Amino acid sequence: MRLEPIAAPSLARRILPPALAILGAFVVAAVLARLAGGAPFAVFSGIVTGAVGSKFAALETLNRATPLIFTGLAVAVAFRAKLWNIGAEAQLYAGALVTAVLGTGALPLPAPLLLPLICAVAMLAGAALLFGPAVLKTRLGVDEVVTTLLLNFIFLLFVSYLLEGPLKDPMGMGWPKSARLVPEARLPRIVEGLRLHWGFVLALIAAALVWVINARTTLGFEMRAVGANREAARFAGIPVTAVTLKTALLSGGLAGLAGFSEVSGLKGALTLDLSPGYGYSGIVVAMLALLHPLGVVAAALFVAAIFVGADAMSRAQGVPTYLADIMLAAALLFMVLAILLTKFRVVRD
Amino acid sequence: ALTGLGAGRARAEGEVLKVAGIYTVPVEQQWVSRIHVAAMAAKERGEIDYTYSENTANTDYPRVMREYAESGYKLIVGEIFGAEQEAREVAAEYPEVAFLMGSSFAPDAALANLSVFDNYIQDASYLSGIIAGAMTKTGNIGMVGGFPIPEVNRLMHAFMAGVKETRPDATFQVSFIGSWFDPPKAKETAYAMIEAGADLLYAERFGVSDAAKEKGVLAIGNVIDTQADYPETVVASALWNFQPTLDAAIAAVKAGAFTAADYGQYSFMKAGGCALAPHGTFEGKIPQAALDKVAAQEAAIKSGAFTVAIDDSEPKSS
Amino acid sequence: MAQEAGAQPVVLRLSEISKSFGALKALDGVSLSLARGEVLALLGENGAGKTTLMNVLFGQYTADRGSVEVMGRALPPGAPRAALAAGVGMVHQHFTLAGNLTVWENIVLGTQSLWRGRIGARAARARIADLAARFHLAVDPEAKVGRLSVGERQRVEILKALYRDARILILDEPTAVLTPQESDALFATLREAVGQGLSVVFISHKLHEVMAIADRVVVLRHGRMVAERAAAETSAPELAALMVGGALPESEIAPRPAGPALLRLSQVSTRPEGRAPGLREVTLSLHAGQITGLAGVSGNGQRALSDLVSGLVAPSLGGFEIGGAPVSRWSPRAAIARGIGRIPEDRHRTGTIADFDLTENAVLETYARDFARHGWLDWRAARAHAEALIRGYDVRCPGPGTRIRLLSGGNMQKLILGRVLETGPRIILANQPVRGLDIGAVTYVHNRLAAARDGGAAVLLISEDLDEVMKLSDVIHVISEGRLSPPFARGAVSVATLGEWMAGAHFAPAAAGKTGGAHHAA
Amino acid sequence: MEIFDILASAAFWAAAIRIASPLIFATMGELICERAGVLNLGIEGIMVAGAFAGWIAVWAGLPLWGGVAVAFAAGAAFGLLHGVLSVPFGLSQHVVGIGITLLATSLTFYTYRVVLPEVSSPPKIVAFAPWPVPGLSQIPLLGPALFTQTPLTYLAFGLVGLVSLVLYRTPLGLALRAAGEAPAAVAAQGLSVTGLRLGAVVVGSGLMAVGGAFLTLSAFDSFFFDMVNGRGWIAIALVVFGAWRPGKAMLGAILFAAFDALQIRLQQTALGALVPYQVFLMLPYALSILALVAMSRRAEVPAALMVPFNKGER
Ligand SMILES: Nc1ncnc2c1ncn2[C@@H]1O[C@H](COP(=O)(O)OP(=O)(O)OP(=O)(O)O)[C@@H](O)[C@H]1O
Ligand SMILES: Nc1ncnc2c1ncn2[C@@H]1O[C@H](COP(=O)(O)OP(=O)(O)OP(=O)(O)O)[C@@H](O)[C@H]1O
Ligand SMILES: [Mg+2]
Ligand SMILES: [Mg+2]
Repeated sequence: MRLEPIAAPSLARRILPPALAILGAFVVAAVLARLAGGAPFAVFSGIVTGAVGSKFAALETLNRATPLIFTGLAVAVAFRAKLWNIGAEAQLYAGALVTAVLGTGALPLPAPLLLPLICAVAMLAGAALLFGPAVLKTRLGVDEVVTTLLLNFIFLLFVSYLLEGPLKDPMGMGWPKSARLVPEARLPRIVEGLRLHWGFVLALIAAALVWVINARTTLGFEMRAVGANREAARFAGIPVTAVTLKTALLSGGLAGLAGFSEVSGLKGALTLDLSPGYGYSGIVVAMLALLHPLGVVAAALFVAAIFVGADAMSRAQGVPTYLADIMLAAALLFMVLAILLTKFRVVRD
Repeated sequence: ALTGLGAGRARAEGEVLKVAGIYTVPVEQQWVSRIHVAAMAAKERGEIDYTYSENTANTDYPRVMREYAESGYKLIVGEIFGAEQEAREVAAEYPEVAFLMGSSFAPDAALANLSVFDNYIQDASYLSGIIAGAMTKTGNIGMVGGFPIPEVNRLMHAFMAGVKETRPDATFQVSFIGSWFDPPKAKETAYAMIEAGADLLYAERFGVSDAAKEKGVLAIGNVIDTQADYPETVVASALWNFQPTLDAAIAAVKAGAFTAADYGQYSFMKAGGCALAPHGTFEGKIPQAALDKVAAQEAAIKSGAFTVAIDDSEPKSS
Repeated sequence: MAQEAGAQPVVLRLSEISKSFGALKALDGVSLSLARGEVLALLGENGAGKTTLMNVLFGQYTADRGSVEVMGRALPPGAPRAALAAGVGMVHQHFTLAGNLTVWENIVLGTQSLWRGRIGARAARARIADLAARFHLAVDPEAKVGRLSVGERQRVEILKALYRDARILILDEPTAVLTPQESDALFATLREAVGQGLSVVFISHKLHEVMAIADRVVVLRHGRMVAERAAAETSAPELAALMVGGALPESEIAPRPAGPALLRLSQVSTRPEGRAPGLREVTLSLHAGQITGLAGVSGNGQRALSDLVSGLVAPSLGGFEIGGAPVSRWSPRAAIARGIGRIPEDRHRTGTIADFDLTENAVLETYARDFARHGWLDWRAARAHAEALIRGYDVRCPGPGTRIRLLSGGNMQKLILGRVLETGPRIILANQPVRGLDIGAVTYVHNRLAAARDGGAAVLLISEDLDEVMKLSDVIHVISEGRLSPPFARGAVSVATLGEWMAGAHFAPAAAGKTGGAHHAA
Repeated sequence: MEIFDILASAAFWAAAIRIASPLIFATMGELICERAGVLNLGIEGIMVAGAFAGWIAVWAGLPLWGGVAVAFAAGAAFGLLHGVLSVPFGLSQHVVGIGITLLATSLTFYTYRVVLPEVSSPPKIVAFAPWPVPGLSQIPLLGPALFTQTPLTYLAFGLVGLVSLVLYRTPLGLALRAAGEAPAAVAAQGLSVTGLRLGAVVVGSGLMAVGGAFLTLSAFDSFFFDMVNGRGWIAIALVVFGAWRPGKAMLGAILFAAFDALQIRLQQTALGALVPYQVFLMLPYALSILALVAMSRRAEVPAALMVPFNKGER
């Protein structure tokens, strides 16, 4: 078989495969729920209700999408320049760490000063963590997939050390977690009483900014050129090394923001389980979005809705909640395939 | 308001209570397994209707609490060590739901529907240490833990204190493997300790007793009873029994009397919340002097004459 | 229509082949046949459908209509394996070699059942050595292909076909990357093989080669066969006219006095890169209003000189001046800033970014300087620039928003040419500027370079096509093992002499025998 | 014990070899995939699935080697899914890989919970026991370190030889290496790039799963959630570390395992009381990065790694 690009896909072509992909994921969930004794048809409504059935559910979906937007952007920016950043998880924790250090009363500043400051330093921290692998890549040709991947383990152990040592909350009764953030260091909530916070808005702004950078600035042009053809970019006089390093800074910074947003907006303290793999999910989100910054927002919402919806459904059905992850994985795989089929047709030969 | 409460109470007594567990790890994890087993037992007895969510990330914890509260569960059990603040906010929004949560913090009178508990089984750990001290020949004891959190640390310290009662010169090798579930790694760590002279291991994690069994040294169990699996290896175990804690909470909810309280006391030996497991195959192999000491200290503990110190700091090798 | 050659049996017959890519009809009812021991040349402009036709024959593409018969038996469509088994060998326009394997491994690849327990390397190597000797195809069977020069790779490709006992050999522009000597050697090889019964389809844009080797010529235009001639009954001008559908103007290079030296290298050396030699004490001046041609067998330091002038590599030793001022920090950007326009050797790999559109490719070198303010790009201006280039340089494409990957090589090259010339460079590096282009495009590019020279630019023309160098250059240097000959004025040197220099004959003995860059240790 | 004593003890090297064994299976599996041009990020999940499948099969009554076969089959099944999506369809290998990891992990956990809803500790099986090689196991130092292991460990090391042999000495290996470097060259020689890559991913994934099963059938005797614990990611690093060569990758695995065995032991030394345990746990990862830096320039990445091949497209 062979794939043949379709010059002008019809409307049906653009809508049908993604719709079938979502349906397919629902069917997978229903079948598995049935095998575990659930009622297959309630699965469908259960997922929708769980994801967007109430104001609470919808805001929870947005809430879970927030860190995914940041890490998705981080990955999209890096992958666009063919910098394979698999370390968004660690960079997220770097941002979170900074937030926990600066936000717990170390700086007696009012919120309008403190928040931007922490935000900036959190970005720097995330950036710094990717800068090392980027330098190793550009100077010594060390594969960044491996260095960033391994740094995830190393940095998490480092955070673990800090949380059991110097950063341990003295009021925390021994549990490894940082002290609580002072109110000035907290991102306010958007709706009182519900968890959604201004980190979400920040994520949307970040997506818009990345889009502008990509499309309108010389840096964006350079990052794309380096990613599309490093050799040609170098020949054309684009400073490939510098661009790679700048890309690393931007990417790491965005992942750092995810940590800032989670600690300052959501949790108010740093724990070792702050992120259930947001850094890795960011890769999924970015690729679903075809590395497009605005697509990242849509993809993050999609991923979050599927997870939150399926998680709630599995509880309602009394089947193991691992079903949520299964459905997410199925939706993801079906969806990337569907996106492909909107643009290509399969030809036999 | 009074009549309303009364009506609720009448209904609650007539029905089975809907109980939900929310755990951040799978129910095989020792600590959680004790809660789970107790809840399953209550369910068997027809007292409660029980469901649970395991492996819930702390990030999702508040959402899951809400989902259960919204769908009619009246008692929610779990562990909020990593999500204290948010969990308390959710609890405040559902005053008619009772929350019984593993927590390092004290109950808050302002939050009447949230009670706390923890595995305060240092009493039993201490007693198991007494036996360990009597059974070790080299006086070199290995301890393999997952993470040095208070729930782990306090039991290790109590155990070490117990060992010192019968073997004052004992030394301890302490390691943390940085994971709750990596039995192969725990096993490797235990092997290393045996190589370094340990002839008795404190089995905080799965995998440790296996190494002990293979290498022919002894082990002391913790939280759960594994004597049946390692009959020649596990000398004694400090058991956590969650039943008293859960029963008290169920009764309180059914009586409409659930208030902010510290259920930690129900894990104490006095309350039957912990015990030394039966010695099983080691019956008769443990020096009588040690058993006498255990009996004496157990009596002292139960009478209140002796209190095992609670030390939550990270234990170090000596 | 000319008749099929003599009494020899027909070994290959293509009947009524049609193939479309989307809306584009790449082949439209093409039929042809090939006799045993015959050399058939396939001619046509870029995009005429030659490669597509051969890909259909070889089973890499499936035709929409038509059939392929080899030795009287129909080939199943879309099955290279069947084509190979039937004795068809194809040397692709873009080499199909695995750089991480050795020469012999590349040759043996796919010739045995995958489930055999062992390769039988000894027998394979012996057979390769035998073939190499018989057909004068010298390569080291143990060398990693990734380190070979283009000419050597070409030989490996041919060996691949011979190793499989190909009865029909398809050569898609085999000489585009070869030196005259290498081409001659190839022709000798082919004649040898044809004498032994091999049949050849030969695709080339070089008419004199076609005239030299082919028995019969078929001309394609826009996917149709427009003419078929016996080689003996046609001429190069007629073929050229048939290809483009009209007569072509001959370019004339009039002699001109030289201006001042704009770029000067004195005793410059560069580090070797892998197998590619570095420069060894090269002295060279590029003068305004002159085209300086560089002749040489591929892999003798052309790459090093080109990298040096284009800013990719800095000298490790020696003096380097541009416009009389010594060069310090050297980079592609510095080269552009100093007024050097660069036409790279490989338009696909270094000249363009395939997934960028024409606009983006048009401003690739100048976006920062000419199309941006404070880091913000002015896409409107960039697009206008691209449109101007498309018009001014006759780039045939749907528009500036087209991804450049979809352009043919000639049109790609014209865009690069425009990108370079529009900046008004004082010095122009033209590395293989017409490689693989059809006659129309070649003439166009040559005329443009000549015009730039007439406008006072110093042009460095690097080409492995000696004819091209002799035709365009005011002065000629020969490069061999990283060393440079003294300049020869055009017309003052014979092809034979140049050939001797290329073979390294006249270089000072002090340097001879040393490998490139060995003296850097001193 | 101080470092020198540790390094000189057979038990230490025995531990290193033991710890290395699952990594070697996984690394060989990943190496085969990458040599053919497919980065398989599904490895972590595939190892989880293999650990579970092998164990549950034995628990259900199959012999141990039957469990190994079931694990291989389970891995191959996920590999087939990975392969179909990433090879003929050419989908992003990052996405497919991470999707497979998520799918394999969650499907395994789901199945486990459906099959064993009410257990508080999973049932045990009788795992592979060490099998001293007659004669060889008597050699001082080497005997206890190398030749007193379980059969699966011997299989792991045998596998390295087999993979080397196939890659460098057979037509299949030639084709695989070419498929990861220049798929067009493979296609032009009449071979199917799709078939080769698909096969590599299927077989490679099967081997990864056997690596997972090592944990439940040899290193331990029951299955726990999360017990693979990042070993798959380590294997990916080891492939790069080994410059895509089986022998070097195996050495990398042993080196990594030796650091792991060393850190376990160092925690008990005087140093252990001073240094936070996290530092020891970091040691193997940090040293991997250092080693990677030290040998960076020499590695030859398969040129077509992560590049989908679609014939007809240029
Ligand atoms: N894979 C493809 N997809 C779409 N169109 C193609 C493809 N290959 C070739 N074409 C189209 O077919 C036409 C013929 O291309 P082909 O490569 O056969 O030309 P050619 O005669 O070999 O040219 P050249 O002299 O440049 O090698 C081109 O104009 C091109 O548009
Ligand atoms: N993916 C593709 N889609 C559409 N057309 C294509 C594609 N790839 C190649 N072509 C077409 O195939 C034709 C030949 O392409 P090719 O790259 O062989 O160019 P070329 O003129 O032979 O250049 P060169 O001599 O530099 O190789 C071009 O006209 C191009 O438009
Ligand atoms: Mg062609
Ligand atoms: Mg061409």
